[in-house]
Amino acid sequence: NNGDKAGDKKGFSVAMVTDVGGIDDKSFNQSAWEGLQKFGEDNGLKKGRGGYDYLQSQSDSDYATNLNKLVRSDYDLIYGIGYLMADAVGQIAEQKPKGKFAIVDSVVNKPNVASITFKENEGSFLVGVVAGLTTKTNKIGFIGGMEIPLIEKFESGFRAGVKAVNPKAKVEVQYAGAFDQADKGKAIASSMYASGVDIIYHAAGATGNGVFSEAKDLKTKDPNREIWVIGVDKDQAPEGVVKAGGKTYNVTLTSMVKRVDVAVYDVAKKTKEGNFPGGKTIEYGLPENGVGIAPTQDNIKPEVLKAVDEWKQKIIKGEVKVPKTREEYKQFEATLK
Amino acid sequence: MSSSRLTNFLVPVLAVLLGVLVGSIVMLVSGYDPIAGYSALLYGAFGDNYYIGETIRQTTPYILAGLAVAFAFRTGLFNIGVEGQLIIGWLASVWVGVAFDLPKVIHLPLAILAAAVAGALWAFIPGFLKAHFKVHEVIITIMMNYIALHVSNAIIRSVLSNQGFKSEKIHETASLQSEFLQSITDYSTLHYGIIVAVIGAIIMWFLLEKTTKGYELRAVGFNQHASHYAGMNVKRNIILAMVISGAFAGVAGAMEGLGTFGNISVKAGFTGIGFDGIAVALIGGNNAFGILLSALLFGALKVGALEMPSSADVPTELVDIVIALIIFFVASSYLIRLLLSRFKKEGK
Amino acid sequence: MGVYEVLQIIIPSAIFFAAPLIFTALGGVFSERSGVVNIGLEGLMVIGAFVSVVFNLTFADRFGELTPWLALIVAMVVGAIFSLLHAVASITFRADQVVSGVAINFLALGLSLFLVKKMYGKGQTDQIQVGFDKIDVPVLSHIPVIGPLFFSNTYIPSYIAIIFAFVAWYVIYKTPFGLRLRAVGEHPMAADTMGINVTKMRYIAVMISGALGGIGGAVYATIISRDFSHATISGHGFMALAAMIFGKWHPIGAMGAALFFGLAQSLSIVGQSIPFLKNVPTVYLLIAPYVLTILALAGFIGRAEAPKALGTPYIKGKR
Amino acid sequence: MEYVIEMLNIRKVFGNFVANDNITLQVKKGEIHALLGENGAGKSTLMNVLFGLYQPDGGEIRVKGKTVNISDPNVANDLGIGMVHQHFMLVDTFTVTENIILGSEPTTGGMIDIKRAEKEVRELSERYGLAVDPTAKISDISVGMQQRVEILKTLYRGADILIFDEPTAVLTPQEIQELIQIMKALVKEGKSIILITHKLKEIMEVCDRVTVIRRGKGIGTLNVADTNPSELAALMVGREVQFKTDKKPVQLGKPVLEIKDLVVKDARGITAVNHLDLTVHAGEIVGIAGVDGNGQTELIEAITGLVKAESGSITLNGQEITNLPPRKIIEAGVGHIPQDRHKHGLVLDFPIGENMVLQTYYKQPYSKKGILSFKTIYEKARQLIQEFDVRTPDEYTKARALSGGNQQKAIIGREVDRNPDLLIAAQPTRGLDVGAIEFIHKRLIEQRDQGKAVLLVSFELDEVMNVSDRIAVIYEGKIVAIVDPKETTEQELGLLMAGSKRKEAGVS
Ligand SMILES: Nc1ncnc2c1ncn2[C@@H]1O[C@H](COP(=O)(O)OP(=O)(O)OP(=O)(O)O)[C@@H](O)[C@H]1O
Ligand SMILES: Nc1ncnc2c1ncn2[C@@H]1O[C@H](COP(=O)(O)OP(=O)(O)OP(=O)(O)O)[C@@H](O)[C@H]1O
Ligand SMILES: [Mg+2]
Ligand SMILES: [Mg+2]
Repeated sequence: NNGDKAGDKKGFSVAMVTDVGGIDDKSFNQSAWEGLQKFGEDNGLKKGRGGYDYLQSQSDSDYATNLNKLVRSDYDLIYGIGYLMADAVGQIAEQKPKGKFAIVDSVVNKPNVASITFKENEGSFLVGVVAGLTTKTNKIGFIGGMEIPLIEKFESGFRAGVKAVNPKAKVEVQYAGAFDQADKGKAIASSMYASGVDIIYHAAGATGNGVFSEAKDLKTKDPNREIWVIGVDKDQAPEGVVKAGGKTYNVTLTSMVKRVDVAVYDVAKKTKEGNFPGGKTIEYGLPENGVGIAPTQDNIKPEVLKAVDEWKQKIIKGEVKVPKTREEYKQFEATLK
Repeated sequence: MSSSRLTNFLVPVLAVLLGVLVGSIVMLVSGYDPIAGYSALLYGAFGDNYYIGETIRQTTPYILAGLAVAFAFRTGLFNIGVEGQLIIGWLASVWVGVAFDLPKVIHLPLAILAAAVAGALWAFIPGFLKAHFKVHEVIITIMMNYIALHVSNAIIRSVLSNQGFKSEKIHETASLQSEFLQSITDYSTLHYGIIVAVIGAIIMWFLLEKTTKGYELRAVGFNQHASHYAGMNVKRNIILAMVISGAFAGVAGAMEGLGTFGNISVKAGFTGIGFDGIAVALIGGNNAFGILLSALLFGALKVGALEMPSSADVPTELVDIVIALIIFFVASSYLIRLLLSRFKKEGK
Repeated sequence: MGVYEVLQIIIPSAIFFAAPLIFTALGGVFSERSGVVNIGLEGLMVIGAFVSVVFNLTFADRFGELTPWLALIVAMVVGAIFSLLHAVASITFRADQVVSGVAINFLALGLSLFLVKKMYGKGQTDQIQVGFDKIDVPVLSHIPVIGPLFFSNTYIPSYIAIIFAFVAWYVIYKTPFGLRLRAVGEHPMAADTMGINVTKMRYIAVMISGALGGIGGAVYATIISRDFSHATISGHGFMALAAMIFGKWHPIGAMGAALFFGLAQSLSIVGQSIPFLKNVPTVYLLIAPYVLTILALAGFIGRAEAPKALGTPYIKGKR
Repeated sequence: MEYVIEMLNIRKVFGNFVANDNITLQVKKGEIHALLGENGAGKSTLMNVLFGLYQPDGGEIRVKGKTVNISDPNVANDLGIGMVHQHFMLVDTFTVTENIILGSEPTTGGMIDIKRAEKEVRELSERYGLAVDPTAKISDISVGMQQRVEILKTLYRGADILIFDEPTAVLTPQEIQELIQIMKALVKEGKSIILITHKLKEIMEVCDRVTVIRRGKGIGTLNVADTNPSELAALMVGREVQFKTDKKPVQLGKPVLEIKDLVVKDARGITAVNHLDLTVHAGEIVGIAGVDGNGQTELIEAITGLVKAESGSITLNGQEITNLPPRKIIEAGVGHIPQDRHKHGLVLDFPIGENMVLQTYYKQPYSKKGILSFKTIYEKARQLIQEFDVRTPDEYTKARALSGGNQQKAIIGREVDRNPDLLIAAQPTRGLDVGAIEFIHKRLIEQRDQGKAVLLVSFELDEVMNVSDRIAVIYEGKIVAIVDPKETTEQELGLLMAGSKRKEAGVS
């Protein structure tokens, strides 16, 4: 429908800066890039300057440099992916008031910055419902990467979801202190599973690799044991595949997906259409399809899926307010009693 | 004498050239265009004011981290703990930058000083354990790195923020950032830290080569027994050497805290500057002025590398390979000297 | 949780955490016993992890259950070959051994990530699907009390690591090779006058360290991370180096130190769910392994004697 | 008579320096052949060539009449050549047996058969009368025993041509006598020996023939029976050498060093200095004679503050210096020529110039307001290098590159120049040639003549007898006798040192 648009003098161009994870981190960077790629393809843009592109940072100090590089290359919209980039986006946005920026996972109060956040607590609530209704042992684990407000959102929503459907279930919470230490993830998972936990939800990036690895090893050892991982950010079903005794299993119960791609696509589209949401914060929650449970749902029982749908509707309608912090969770817990 | 000085100068230069050469072979073999790759690298490092600004900014902490490693080396110690001392210094500088309201002439020096003191204190522990219990400093400094990482994260969360992941921005009065420097480099992140780093290099050179204390530190570094015999306090000198090295590392952290970032965030992992500092020091021959040059080389390679994927489609990792090769060739200077002497003979 | 339950969780995870460190630290022991400092252990682990994952991904379909074992062997061989760079630089070209080791670390990471990008077009590999199995050792796991602690929920490579520490001890302390190795590290000229080829011994030792570091990295990647990225090996080689020094350059000591690290690490993790430790702020538990190590060294381990000729290139005829 | 070793016109060049300039050395079967020359004359180099450690740049080597190419020590071993090196080639952390079998270990099933090896070592040591404990660690045994281990190493490999490079430099008189007996026994067994030594007395005592080299050139080979020490000394140095140093009569001053009831423990916690009393006056040289390991080292280290005294007191010019830090003691007026010049005497990686101010660097005029004045330091260095005849290319050369004798001269220059009231000289001439020894003795006596107190510790009875005004004999940490060198003999001293006869110590 836009074949002749390519003939414009200067087409719309858009780029993003990833953090050290890069565009294949199986997490938000990758998701953001997928959204950008889709946007590019849909609009007939080419990868590279003048079309759509990304720059990967090698360290924290590269954020500002990379953002500035893109401004200097005249991109029409520039994304900073991840809360770590907030300061750099703020700084460059101030220095380059003509540039248009968007920040994912954080809020930057500048007229030329659009802030994109997600209601991870809502998505986490839904996988909490899945966990609460699936657990046999009534012991559920949550493994966070680092103890920061963002991850606390995952934790609080998840615990609320579990508690809402299964008050008897206990959620053990543990933080690895890092997003890239698979060995710690594995050790924590090992201790959780050994203590009777049968489902672990991780919000720990590559530390989560250790969680999958432990679950898969336990599954191989005893294929009859019901042991699950709930993935995060993307559909982590591929991570859960394991072969044991000639059969193939998948330990991924489901995943809480955070549709950075949807958000990135959305903001790019708005901007291209001249509606750059500068100075605004757009929260992507369940109604916007910004968070949710992954499409791979083979391991979830139908009645559980039904419950998930019910809760989803309640949240969308505003009947349930999902806690974002531990404070709010305590209040939420009190309302259940 | 002058011919050996020439050789000393030629060795690192040839090492760099050889590293670049082998790097282009790697690129050719794996199907990349070395000329495009290196042009992108050069452009990304020195292409215009902006890139030069970024390169100098990146060079700044490398200089100080390199000085920290080198100072320890020159005094007989191996400080792998620069990374941890740097983090603690960063933390301290931001803390002071946030917590006080003072005129700039006091606030900025105070914040830098705080970083130096914090880094020094962090290094004091391995120094003390080495001096008094003869515990290997390498292992203690490795452990101290991890402790620094976790402790600083905890402090950022609980003291410098309200369970958040980063501190507030430091007050303008403690900042090294400069509108002027940014404007002449088209808003690069260049800041006045480079001046601090260069002063650091001069201090190190002066301290080691010119002062009485430096003589003592070097003597203890080379031969503890003879130093003890000659009446020097060996234990105190070991601790002092470590502490000074830690102070340089702490100031390197201040460059990040007061210059590049203006705050500190919870860290998922090490910054890498401390470890790169080892390489910077060694390529610079553990010599203050050598370090200025090798830090510039490192800064240029690191910043220039960012341009390689987008302009030449070459992965940035290539630069790590080139850096590694350069380090190898500098280390194997015997090989280069051998080649040089062969060359000279044939020339005659 | 009772003490026994806690131990039942802590000990198996300490053992799996320690296994890669044990292999790598033993490699360090061989190299440094011969007088060559090996700060490149980190890089050797990186190479091992990279090679094993790539091999596993490529050949899992063909070799099935055997894949991880073959991957270990390939990682071992490639590790040994890669360590030749360190050997050539530091033995033949008399490079400063620390510098050369630093270069190994840079090169290993740069090269393997470069290759990952080249081969897969992205910064990290997929997850491997065939790993080592978690096992209960037949018979032994049924021994009361001890069985569940030491022989349940473990991996065969962990036992190989421990057995290998004893093998290394035997080789270094009981065989002519070991005697010569130690002689070369203590007093190369004395060894030379006794007709021992110092250069050859050191090459062999460095290559053994490459082989073992490669295995260490492979075990880590196969059991723990199951993929390879820039973050797979992050400081484990340095921990292995620390274990080697902690263990006083002795194979059994290095193994003990690695196990100690594993124990401290898993204690710090499990500690978060032990009732009386529950209210301790997480940071104390996170730093506990490192603080414990420092206290152990300062308190009762104390001074460690490095091999005398460690770090000095041997130049024939120089005094 | 046939030669077992013929080194013909051997030439060895290091860079531009000719260490061996067409030297010829021919050794007959069954003889002890001395190789004599100044420090740095090229003796060790020549022997290293014979042992395969260096490759000659010219010349020919014949072993038992056959021309050979000794490319490495293995070849030398196979030819039956064994070498006891000037600097011991022993692994400190190994046992005696491990050191001996290294490189040709007896094994059963891939494992070293250490029991069998120990038995073999024991048998070998009994056969040649070389008493060693096969299971002892090298770091725990005396220097004398270490040397026996070195000899056993060669015998274990079946060597019948033995090279001894300065074996006696580090031995006590008793150990030297034992070594001489051993060498005689070895020759009786049909072995041939090349002996390098600076001690002419030893050459006269055991050797059959002697080859003299000077500055890398062969001077000639003589029958020992046809020559005498003076001739040999003159041949090697190129001038007449005085053996007995002339001394003026003593001008005894007030007591400078007074030690009362001193107790010091050694590193292992064993009492090494045991309630020792000693006084040294201004204007005298007191020599301490004793067998190594009787507390000499600890006594000196206690005086200089390097180790703590358990009890007792040390005063200098009446001022208490017991257990003060070394710097305070140095400043109080103590100079010290340490026994181990590499470990304590010098920072080998510093230029020789910077080594000259190792104790005084922080004082005027070398340091002003915390800044060093290199100009003054190097001026001082040049002056001392000149005055004490330190042979070095320049004052910027690293101390490491100097020969032992020149390093020693530099240390002595530094210590003497500080003009200390008490000069402690520990083994000041160990390993030096006669020319250098003469020089150093003169300097010590000069100090005494200037009214300084000198404390000399030496294992060389010759030296103690020659230089001292009084001799204090130390035995098991105590001064057991004080004798006048003019009224005693080496025999009597030897007995006292062995603790067999106690004279009433006339300590005052
Ligand atoms: N490895 C070397 N490199 C350079 N020069 C050397 C080396 N070894 C010896 N020389 C030179 O050769 C000369 C002879 O040294 P050598 O060790 O043979 O003397 P020596 O006769 O054994 O002396 P001493 O009596 O002190 O043992 C030295 O003065 C030195 O200048
Ligand atoms: N690192 C070095 N660089 C240059 N020359 C050296 C070096 N090491 C030794 N030499 C040369 O080797 C010679 C012999 O050294 P050495 O220390 O054995 O002397 P020496 O007179 O035999 O001393 P000692 O009395 O200790 O036996 C010295 O004269 C010196 O010139
Ligand atoms: Mg010699
Ligand atoms: Mg000598």
